[in-house]
Amino acid sequence: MEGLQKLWLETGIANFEPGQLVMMAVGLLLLYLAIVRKFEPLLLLPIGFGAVLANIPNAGFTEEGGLLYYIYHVGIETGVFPLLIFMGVGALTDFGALIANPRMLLLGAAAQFGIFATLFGAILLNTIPGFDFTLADASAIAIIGGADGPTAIFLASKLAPDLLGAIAVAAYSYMALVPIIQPPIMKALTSKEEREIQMEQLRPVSKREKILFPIAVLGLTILFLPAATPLVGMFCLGNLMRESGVVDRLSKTAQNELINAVTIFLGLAVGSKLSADKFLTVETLGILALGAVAFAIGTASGVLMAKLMSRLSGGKINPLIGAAGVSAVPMAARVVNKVGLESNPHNFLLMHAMGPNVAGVLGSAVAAGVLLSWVG
Amino acid sequence: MEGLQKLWLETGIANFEPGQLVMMAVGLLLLYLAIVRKFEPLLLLPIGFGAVLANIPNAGFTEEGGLLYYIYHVGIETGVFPLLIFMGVGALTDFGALIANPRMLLLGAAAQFGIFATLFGAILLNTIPGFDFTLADASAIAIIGGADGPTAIFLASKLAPDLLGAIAVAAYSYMALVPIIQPPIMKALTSKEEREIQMEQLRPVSKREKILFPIAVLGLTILFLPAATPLVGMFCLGNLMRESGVVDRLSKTAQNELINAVTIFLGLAVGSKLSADKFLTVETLGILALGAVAFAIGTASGVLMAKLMSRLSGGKINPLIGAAGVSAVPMAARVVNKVGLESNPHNFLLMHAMGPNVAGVLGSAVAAGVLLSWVG
Amino acid sequence: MEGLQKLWLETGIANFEPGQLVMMAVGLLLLYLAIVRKFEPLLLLPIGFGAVLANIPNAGFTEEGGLLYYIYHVGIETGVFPLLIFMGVGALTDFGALIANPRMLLLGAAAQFGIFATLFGAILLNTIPGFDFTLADASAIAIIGGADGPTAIFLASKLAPDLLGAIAVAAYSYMALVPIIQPPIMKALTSKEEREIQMEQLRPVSKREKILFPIAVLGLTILFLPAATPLVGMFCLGNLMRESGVVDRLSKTAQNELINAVTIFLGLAVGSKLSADKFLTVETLGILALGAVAFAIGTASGVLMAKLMSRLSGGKINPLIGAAGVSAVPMAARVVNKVGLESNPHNFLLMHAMGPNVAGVLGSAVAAGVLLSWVG
Amino acid sequence: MMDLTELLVEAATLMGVGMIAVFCFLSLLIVAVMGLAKVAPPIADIAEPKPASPKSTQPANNAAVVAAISAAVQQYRKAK
Amino acid sequence: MMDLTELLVEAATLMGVGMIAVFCFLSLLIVAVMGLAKVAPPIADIAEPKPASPKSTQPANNAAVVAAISAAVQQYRKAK
Amino acid sequence: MMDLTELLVEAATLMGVGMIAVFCFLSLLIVAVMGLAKVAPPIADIAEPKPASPKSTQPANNAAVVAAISAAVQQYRKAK
Ligand code: NA
Ligand code: NA
Ligand code: NA
Repeated sequence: MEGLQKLWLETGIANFEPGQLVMMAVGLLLLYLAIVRKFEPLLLLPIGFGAVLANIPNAGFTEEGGLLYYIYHVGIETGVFPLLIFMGVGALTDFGALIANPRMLLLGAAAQFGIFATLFGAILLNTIPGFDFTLADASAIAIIGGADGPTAIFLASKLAPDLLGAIAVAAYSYMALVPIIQPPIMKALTSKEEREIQMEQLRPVSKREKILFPIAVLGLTILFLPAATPLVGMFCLGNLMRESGVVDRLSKTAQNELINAVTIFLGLAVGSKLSADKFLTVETLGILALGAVAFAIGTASGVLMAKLMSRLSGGKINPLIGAAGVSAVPMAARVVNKVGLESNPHNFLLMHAMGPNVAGVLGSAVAAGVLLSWVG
Repeated sequence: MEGLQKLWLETGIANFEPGQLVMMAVGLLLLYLAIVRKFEPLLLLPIGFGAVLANIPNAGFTEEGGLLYYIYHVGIETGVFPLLIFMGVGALTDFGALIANPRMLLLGAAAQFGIFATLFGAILLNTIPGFDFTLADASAIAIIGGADGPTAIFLASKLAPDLLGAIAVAAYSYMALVPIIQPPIMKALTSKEEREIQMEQLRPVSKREKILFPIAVLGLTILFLPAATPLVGMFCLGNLMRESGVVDRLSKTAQNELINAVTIFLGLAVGSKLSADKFLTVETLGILALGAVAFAIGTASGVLMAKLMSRLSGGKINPLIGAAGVSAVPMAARVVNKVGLESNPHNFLLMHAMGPNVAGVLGSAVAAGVLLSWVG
Repeated sequence: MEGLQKLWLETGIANFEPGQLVMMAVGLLLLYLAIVRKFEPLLLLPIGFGAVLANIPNAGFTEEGGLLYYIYHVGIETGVFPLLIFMGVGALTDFGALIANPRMLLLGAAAQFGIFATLFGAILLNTIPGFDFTLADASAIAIIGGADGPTAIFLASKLAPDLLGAIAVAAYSYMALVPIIQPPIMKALTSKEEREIQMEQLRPVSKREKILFPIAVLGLTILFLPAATPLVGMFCLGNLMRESGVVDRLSKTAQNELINAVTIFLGLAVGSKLSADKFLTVETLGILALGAVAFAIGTASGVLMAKLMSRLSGGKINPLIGAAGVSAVPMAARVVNKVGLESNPHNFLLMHAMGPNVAGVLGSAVAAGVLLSWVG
Repeated sequence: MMDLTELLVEAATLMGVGMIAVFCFLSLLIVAVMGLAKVAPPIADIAEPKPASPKSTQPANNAAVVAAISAAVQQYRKAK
Repeated sequence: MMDLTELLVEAATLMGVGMIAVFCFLSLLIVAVMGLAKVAPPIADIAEPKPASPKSTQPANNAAVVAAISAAVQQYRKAK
Repeated sequence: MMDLTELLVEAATLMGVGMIAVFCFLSLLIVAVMGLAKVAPPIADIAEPKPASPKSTQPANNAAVVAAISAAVQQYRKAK
């Protein structure tokens, strides 16, 4: 009996702290969202599972020698994992629609107002007792408005590692909620006539333009914003491997096995940051609130910019596509398409929304570079 | 000529120690077993090759700066490689047969008696001069009876790294020998009538049960045996990725490229532990003997438990399937099927044996958790 | 405005050093060669991109904490990446042609004269003011003549890490230039009659020979040249996985995803060594010149050896195949085939040239072992 | 360290405790799995997911999935 | 550290500067992409690459590519 | 360090020794490969393995292989 008691003292039941139970519930909630609701399952499933593992008493996953400890230190603290994901996303991205209509980049720029307004909002929250965000914290939180997971994780790992878990969870959750958050804002800011505007078919884009595009993007980033080159550089490397057509072996691996393996590890490592003492704080509530605001502002500023461009172009641009400027590829573009079809069943905006959509990825990487070079 | 002499002094011929030659022969034997006899080639080929490389004089594979040194320290000492393999095996395992007939878990439990009896046996060996196993050593040796490679390597790397090479080699060798070791024991403990028992077809299992199963397993492990959560947790992560159906990309990578790459490295690193001073000892002989005993006892206790269950159920269970409880998936289940067919050419037990077979994997992970939380 | 100025001070424009601009141009040149000219794109694309990234001011790619810093230290400094590539190349190589006609190994031996003559040449360069190559430097440079990328990178990382960038770039560039460098030398050293010699069809090779071949190669290397066992050993492991037929899963991963992922990282890490202070030196000019000489001498000595063998065999050997002894698989064999067809449109030498071609890989690994055991 | 008798006693204890723990644990799991069978209506669930999965298994909230599919299609076409 | 007012001022500055920087940057990129369209003759280029690619995408200057193809062919044959 | 003459002498020595070593090594390998040809009966072996391989190449003594195949089959069916 003494022996069984010895084992009993090691059980989870005998060692649970309340915070761990709550965080496990959070982890299970994320698993539920991923599996049943199909919210960004590629990330939320490993994050949720990582959160469960990290909060097991006496298991030591996040202590030195534990699996999640190693994965976090090797992949997140160094920034390597988000950069490899970015390389893979670059290899998966087709910039054709944006090259055919480069003005769409302005929509990707406008939507970043969600980031910078949220930064101001995060500092403003400091007026409420209990909040004490530094400028670095505020920057890391604001990037949620960029609607781009690896960018958010990369920036948070550099500027506010303690907030990483909450920021990553908020970023992926809101990205999954795009179909719910965006449509009311889109409809409130546009008239029915505007939503019915049909756009001209995009011109075909040559292979040479597609090859030169990532080089041009990287060149400008080098000249004007070196702080963004880790993100933009790896993204452009992936895209160049894809478009050059001479290294299909490498491009295929970057798009598949490499990004898949890194996604598993990245998710687990992010989940390992969901510990009670870091997550069950009033800051997390603030982050969740700010994240929602960031998304809403980004969507609104994208749509408003598209309205302006629509007017200036004499009504050739459907202002709905501005909403795709937040990135959240390709969900935001699909939402645009869906809202467009509701107004006019023959109006397929998907291809037109892909331009601002991928522009939003570049826009938030540029915004991340600005924040890094200002704060970092 | 002086120059050639300088080179000569660096040759293997001029520097071989007898122990290295013997260990190379062991490595070549493992390669022979893997390639010609097809004994667990996925592991024994890299282990055998690693043993050859590790024993080359003046090559420095296992010294600081050498390839095998790095692989061992990064992957085995940290426990990362066996855990990744376990994730992959989880993603490869279908628990349908076990969920349809959960009583089979009792067979997976009974077969673990092989582990605990061997632990006692290992301590008993200390009565013979030359043996001096600690409780940690004995635990690491006993886990061979679990018939599960990654579990054995994980436990040995934590409890008895010096014995890792011998334990891993014994574990995989005996797993390969299952078709030779098990049938006589199975026949000795069952009557012809028992072996002829036909079992009812298994009910179909819903997707929801398959998704909830890994979560339930992990939940119980968290509550009662946190020390087993590294192994069980990664196994359940892999299985959840498989069954959830929402992350097929990740599941596919975990089942293929990731587990393959890690298998190569794991095998090489285990092989690098086959050095003369660690392997050419009387302890190794003891480990090999104990490993055989562990397998035999595990098989016997599984069959006896199945006999008991057969009686209690009024003859609805064929006691042969108890032998599959040792794990050694899927070899043990196939052996059950084969022995069953010998008694009754229409009696296909394969599906029925898959339940105890995967139960054995869980059983030995649980046993490993008990050992870790007692000894570790 | 003050804020914009703060950002301006961080731009690349405000921080560029002239050397960085030149090195970026070098990187872009490599990208051009890879993408437009299709010169060894699998390596030159990542190397060129790495060179661009490494020379961005204020981006910190190669400083502690930067992506390229980590990749270099983890993969190149340890020697792990070139060895994994070698394992993959081993898994991709079919030694059938060589086993059918083992005399071809002499051509692989003769072509290594390019290496040792260049070593002497590199030391001779020290007579020119500005050059000060040590024997280790000279050895690392000379291996360019081996026409084998991973071997060159492995040796340079051990013997002359400062010269690694220039050596790797020279090695891959000249390998890509094989179709331009070799034909004039081949034609100058052979008569039209010799080039028209048709060779007998090769005998079929049994599976058992193919399995035993890598074991025999490793065995001889262990006995006579342990310093070459890291390279030769990993190569033979890959080849054994391929030919054994019992670990197709592992072999497939080694040939595809693993070698692809490592190639991306290896290329980036090599590119990160293309910094102005290391590359824009008179030594680099010397390395480029010596590399060209090494290739030319290797080609010539291969052809001359083949001429000798042709005479001794009574005209059964076409001396052109000697040129394939430099390795540069399979480019050199194709060049042989093309030059052969120019003399005799029915003379297909491709299969016959594959023997010396893969022999050249072994030959330069052996030469690397000699250099390592002499100098290292 | 310990002398042999103590070790043997501890090993015997561990043998007993270990087997009890393993049986208890797996028995609890039997109960849990039986519970699962009640939670999940087996047949409806089996019939249902098949048609749904092509559309919904991969909700593709991010670029990777869509792009992966299009890339695969392209490669497939090239391969033909 | 800083007091709140200072922080707010800095955040407001960063808001302005950041948006200006993002717009300037992406505007420059618009100019650059428009430049690309002039450098590259769109239609000829689109028609051309398809037939060329099977031969030239993978120049296979090293063993890997050729061997990979032959290995794939072998596996394909085995698989049949 | 060393002066140039010494270095040149050493380089020349290494040139000679290295080429001798390379030739000796590869000559030994020729002998070894010729020995292999005698050990292995070429033709029987070539004819034999093909039919055997589907069954025996992957003996699948562990779960991975069987499960991988069933998983692949499932994916293939889903993909159809
Ligand atoms: Na964005
Ligand atoms: Na077991
Ligand atoms: Na060579």
